[in-house]
Amino acid sequence: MKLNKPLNVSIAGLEFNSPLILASGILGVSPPTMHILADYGMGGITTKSIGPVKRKGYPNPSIIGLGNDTFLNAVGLANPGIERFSHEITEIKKKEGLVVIVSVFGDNSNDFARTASLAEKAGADAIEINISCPHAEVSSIGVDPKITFEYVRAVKKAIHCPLFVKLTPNVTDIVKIGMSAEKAGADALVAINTVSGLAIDINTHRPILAHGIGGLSGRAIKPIGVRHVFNLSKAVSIPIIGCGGIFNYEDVLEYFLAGASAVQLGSCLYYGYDIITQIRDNLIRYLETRKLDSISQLTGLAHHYKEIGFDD
Amino acid sequence: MKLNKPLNVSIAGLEFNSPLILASGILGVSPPTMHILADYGMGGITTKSIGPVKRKGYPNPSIIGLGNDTFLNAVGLANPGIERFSHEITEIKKKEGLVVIVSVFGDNSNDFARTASLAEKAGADAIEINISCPHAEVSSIGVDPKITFEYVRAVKKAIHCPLFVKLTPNVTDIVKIGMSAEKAGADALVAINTVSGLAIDINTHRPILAHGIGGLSGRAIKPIGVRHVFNLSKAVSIPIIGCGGIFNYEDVLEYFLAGASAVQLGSCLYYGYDIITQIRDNLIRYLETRKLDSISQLTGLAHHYKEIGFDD
Amino acid sequence: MTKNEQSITDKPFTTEIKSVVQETPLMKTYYVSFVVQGKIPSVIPGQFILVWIPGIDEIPMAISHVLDNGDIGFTVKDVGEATHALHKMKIGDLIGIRGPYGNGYQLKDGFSIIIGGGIGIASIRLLVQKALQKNPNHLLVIVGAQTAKELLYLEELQEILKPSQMLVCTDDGSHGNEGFVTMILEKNLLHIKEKAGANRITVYACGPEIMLTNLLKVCNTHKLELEASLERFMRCGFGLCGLCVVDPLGIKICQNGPVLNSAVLNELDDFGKFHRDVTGEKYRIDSNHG
Amino acid sequence: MTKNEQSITDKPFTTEIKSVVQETPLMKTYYVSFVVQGKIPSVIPGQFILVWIPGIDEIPMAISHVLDNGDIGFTVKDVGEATHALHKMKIGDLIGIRGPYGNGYQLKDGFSIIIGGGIGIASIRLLVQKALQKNPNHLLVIVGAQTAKELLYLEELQEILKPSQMLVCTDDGSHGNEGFVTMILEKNLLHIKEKAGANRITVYACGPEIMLTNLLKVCNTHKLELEASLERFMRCGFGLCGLCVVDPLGIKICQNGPVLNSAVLNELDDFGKFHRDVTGEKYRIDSNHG
Ligand SMILES: Cc1cc2nc3c(=O)[nH]c(=O)nc-3n(C[C@H](O)[C@H](O)[C@H](O)COP(=O)(O)OP(=O)(O)OC[C@H]3O[C@@H](n4cnc5c(N)ncnc54)[C@H](O)[C@@H]3O)c2cc1C
Ligand SMILES: Cc1cc2nc3c(=O)[nH]c(=O)nc-3n(C[C@H](O)[C@H](O)[C@H](O)COP(=O)(O)OP(=O)(O)OC[C@H]3O[C@@H](n4cnc5c(N)ncnc54)[C@H](O)[C@@H]3O)c2cc1C
Ligand SMILES: Cc1cc2nc3c(=O)[nH]c(=O)nc-3n(C[C@H](O)[C@H](O)[C@H](O)COP(=O)(O)O)c2cc1C
Ligand SMILES: Cc1cc2nc3c(=O)[nH]c(=O)nc-3n(C[C@H](O)[C@H](O)[C@H](O)COP(=O)(O)O)c2cc1C
Ligand code: FES
Ligand code: FES
Repeated sequence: MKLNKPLNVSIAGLEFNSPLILASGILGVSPPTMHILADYGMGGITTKSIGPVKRKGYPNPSIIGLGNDTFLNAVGLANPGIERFSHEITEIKKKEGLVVIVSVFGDNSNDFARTASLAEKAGADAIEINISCPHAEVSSIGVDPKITFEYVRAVKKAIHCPLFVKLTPNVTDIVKIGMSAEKAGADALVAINTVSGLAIDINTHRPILAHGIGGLSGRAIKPIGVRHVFNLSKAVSIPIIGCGGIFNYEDVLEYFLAGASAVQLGSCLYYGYDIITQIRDNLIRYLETRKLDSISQLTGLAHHYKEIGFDD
Repeated sequence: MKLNKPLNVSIAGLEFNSPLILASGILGVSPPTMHILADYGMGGITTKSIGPVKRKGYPNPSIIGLGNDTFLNAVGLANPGIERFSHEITEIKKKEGLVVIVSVFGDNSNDFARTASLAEKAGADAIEINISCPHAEVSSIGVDPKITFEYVRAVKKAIHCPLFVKLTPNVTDIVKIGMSAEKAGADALVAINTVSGLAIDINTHRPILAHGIGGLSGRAIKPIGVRHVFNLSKAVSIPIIGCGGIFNYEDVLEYFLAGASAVQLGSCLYYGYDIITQIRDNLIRYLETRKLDSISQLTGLAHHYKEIGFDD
Repeated sequence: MTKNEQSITDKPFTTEIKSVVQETPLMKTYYVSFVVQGKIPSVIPGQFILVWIPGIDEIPMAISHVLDNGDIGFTVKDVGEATHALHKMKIGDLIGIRGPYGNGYQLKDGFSIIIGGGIGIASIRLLVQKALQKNPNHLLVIVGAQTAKELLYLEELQEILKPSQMLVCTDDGSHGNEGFVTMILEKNLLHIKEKAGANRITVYACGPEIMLTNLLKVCNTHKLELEASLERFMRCGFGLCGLCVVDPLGIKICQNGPVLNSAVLNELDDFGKFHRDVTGEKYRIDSNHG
Repeated sequence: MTKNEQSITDKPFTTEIKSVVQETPLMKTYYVSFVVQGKIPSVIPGQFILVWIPGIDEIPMAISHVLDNGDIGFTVKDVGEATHALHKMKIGDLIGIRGPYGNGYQLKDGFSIIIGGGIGIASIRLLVQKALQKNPNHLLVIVGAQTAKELLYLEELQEILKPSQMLVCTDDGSHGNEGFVTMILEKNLLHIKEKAGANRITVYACGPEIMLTNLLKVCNTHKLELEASLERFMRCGFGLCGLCVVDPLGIKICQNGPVLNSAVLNELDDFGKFHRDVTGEKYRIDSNHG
């Protein structure tokens, strides 16, 4: 693991041997698959968002591609429920060195808290709360600083491990929400969840996704994610985990320079597991070429540029 | 012009011989160029956003491409000021059958009103107000329903021609802003302006645009624009002009099905003037194949789909 | 199969049903044009598409026919809501298509035994055509179904295959041999091995998972290579949702499958035992999971 | 030039200055590697790049050199803030590049007269090379500058061109003929026409706009075809902002130019008269617009 040294990052006291973390909702149900992802270079994995009870989500089409490495989904938080999912968490946790983050949600703050607590008991190293899925009810939490505060506080009280709060980009001012989460006790922020979007079929005149509106992920949203991380990192002092449209090591670096301390990978898994190793190896090469000891030295560097303008 | 018949649309009493309108800030300074755009198939043109006084905007790089037909810009509302631009408006207006929309902005509602009034005197058929540029001060107007109301009202009082209000997608709830604009007297809404985004250079560690944060346009934002038009059209009864990422006739149809009554084209002009004619001709072909008399019959059809779901 | 660039074919495009053929009482074949952005995607036998029935569902279907004009066909068994809705659709109705997805069968040199059970025959139809072109002398096709009526493409297969190239069986003996395809295979193995001589024998199969697990046992016993096409619940079709993953190898049926070979199948704890439902929950196939 | 697909080269990529050559007291040539996403873009003489000087500005520069290893060079005259900042940069400093942009010169059959004035010689350097390869016998190069010191690439041009292929002039007569390139051209026209015989004569030129307008008059009078490279203020470089448009033809200098031919130039009301500033306002070139 010596090779990985420059890529070690520490977030809220958790040690990741790679800054690459699996994003929630991507492949995140099968324990052996999570272990394989670690072998390919993920330092952590986030499970599918798990709720208090089993939930079927939305019918198909629920995930489609739009071309240009961009995707639209409305899975609708389909999940087996925390009760039945607990033993999968315990299984996932068996991989040494892999940080296991369980994403949770619920109908109210009690649900969130109870689910989080059960997830922790099953072995979660950290809890991520999903208050940001654009096509489900939880979206109404993450757009309001007060409600965000309330939910974060409730979950924080119920658990002992670090709490990550995943933010939605579909807001006027993400900084307000992020600050609110920080004040309520969040140990890190994850930005961003998917961007609300719609695709309509011109022959049947219907939205293509069964649910209608869905969440955009992939390449199209990278500049949006980088912008949000940049703005958040000016305002909060807890670490930020960048997410959205990462497909190569340059994308990872952009997020770090904007202020991220780690990143989550989602849609790029379209290209299979190898892409993780590629990104990891290219990051190491970048750091070596520039004689940098640690990727963490890059966090936030883009804030130090000199503003320029015309003398009007 | 018989060929164009099925593409005629009427918005706020203005007759467009094509639903394709030039978006603000694209090529919108040279009168002869505006006339050429009409010859290629534009039914209307929107000028660059014009303010009360000359303004240099931001230095270069101010417009870059990100690949995949996606662009990032922070021009910063550079413009000659309404005084000096007035004779260009008068020149543009000389083209018969071309609807001339002048986009205006200002530092306060009086500025907006005065600039709009001067633009109307110079010959504008309609005024579009830009309260939505994500990288300039005006962005603070379009994110707040009350301020939006105030500005729209002020401009509406100052002019006699129709007033279009251009909305920003960078808000939690575009519908509130749109309804507020409608209440204040807007005759149509334009959705969307650019999506706030950031690109960072990994070697210099700086944002690439001189201004830092910029506005995303082009293909990446189409599903975002379609989503906003869809939601707006459920809530307002004034017409909506769709904008964002249109590159072909299918894109135009998506906006119409979502609820648009016309569309604006911006970034696709990257491909030259011919793309306008292509889109127009393909729209005519689509309507002919389906034996539709008018493209207006498509407006909002995507709202009538049957919602489906699992019986949980 | 890992791609280098995202294909626009991941967005369903709607197209009219061009023709419908009633194949058996429960199975119909639908033909649609398959021109995506001006190009005809190339299809490997065993690949599938996701078929969107607007307002209902989107479901995986093996591509069973590829016509010269770029049209494709798929054969649907009426088993539930979506397939029933499809069965009610007529020529001119719009359905959405995306794909092709998956790896498909890798037709190898040597002697090929191609086996289809029930609607699984749809998945092997193109493979039979390909094998016939490649090495007609080293080919045996075995098809089976519950009853004679549900034997898919029977006449067509009898037309293109010589009697010696084809074995038919039904569970109730209403046509061909009585019994399962695995039994027929074992019965004829000695004879096949003689025919194959020094050539490697590969078995290609699609059918109910219970048929495939039994087949794997037979193949293991007799040291035959097996390529079997599996079914799992799918959402994305391109490796993101994880619903179709089979443990413990992290294999995504949509991307690394649906066709898996013996080496992989022998390692799969899930094979013949576990599926994941629409929520991602794992359940035993033989349980009463709903 | 209308493209079919957006090039990733529209995003500036930063790269180290590999070497710097002081050409004249006010002009330096910068060399950088020009490999975009693993590919070397092909360059037509007369095309330009946008050069980003981080923290300062982004400005258009003609590509003056293309090396075999894929490096390119451009020659910068220190005239203002950005060019001055560039002049202070050293080997190893990072600059951003995007492009190549524009149409470039269309080298035609027949006799070529290639004219460069001042820094405009940078724009024609690659064209001279190309013309030498294509038809060395039907080539005349005329270069001019205010003073001898500011004659760009003089030694190199004298090396690759025969004395009969090249004429030099300076405003003050400090080298070559005294006077403007237009005067030299007219003086030599009879001789050139003799040499050209039945061949069509095309003039290619880059230099101050006043030189180009005078040149157009000369070309019109003598019925020579002209291809001239123009300068306008630019933001995007790819046809969106409209700042570089010349009226009344809707021609974007960044996309449809910078090289325009006589037919177009003769129709241009703006040529030699109007520019647009950074705000998009049109002003007379000879006015005191700031
Ligand atoms: C790669 C692949 C290729 C296939 N090819 C064909 C084919 O060529 N012809 C054909 O008729 N069928 C094929 N199927 C199976 C077909 O997708 C299912 O029969 C169909 O999805 C059932 O939908 P339904 O709504 O009619 O049934 P439901 O009401 O949903 O359920 C009926 C039964 O079908 C099964 N099922 C439901 N959805 C799926 C799904 N997404 N994937 C797998 N099984 C499911 C359930 O286990 C259930 O027992 C294929 C499946 C896969 C994975
Ligand atoms: C297609 C094209 C190719 C060019 N090739 C070269 C070249 O090979 N070598 C070279 O030295 N110069 C070239 N130029 C001109 C060069 O871009 C300007 O000299 C440079 O932008 C001046 O920047 P500055 O900040 O140093 O000067 P400023 O302080 O901005 O102004 C100095 C003068 O330069 C002019 N200028 C400023 N910005 C621009 C601009 N974006 N476009 C055109 N003129 C401008 C102004 O009119 C002003 O008079 C080219 C211009 C174009 C349009
Ligand atoms: C198919 C799919 C399912 C997702 N499900 C979840 C989820 O359950 N919970 C969640 O917080 N985010 C979910 N997301 C969002 C991703 O975690 C991630 O924030 C988003 O996709 C942006 O990253 P990407 O561009 O790398 O994919 C999902 C995304 C996709 C594509
Ligand atoms: C270079 C550039 C300049 C723009 N300037 C303005 C402007 O001045 N006023 C305005 O309202 N919108 C401006 N926009 C936004 C466009 O009008 C349009 O809303 C946006 O680009 C989305 O459409 P598109 O994807 O078709 O380009 C500008 C966009 C670009 C790319
Ligand atoms: S269907 Fe989604 S991963 Fe296979
Ligand atoms: S520089 Fe923007 S259009 Fe030419």
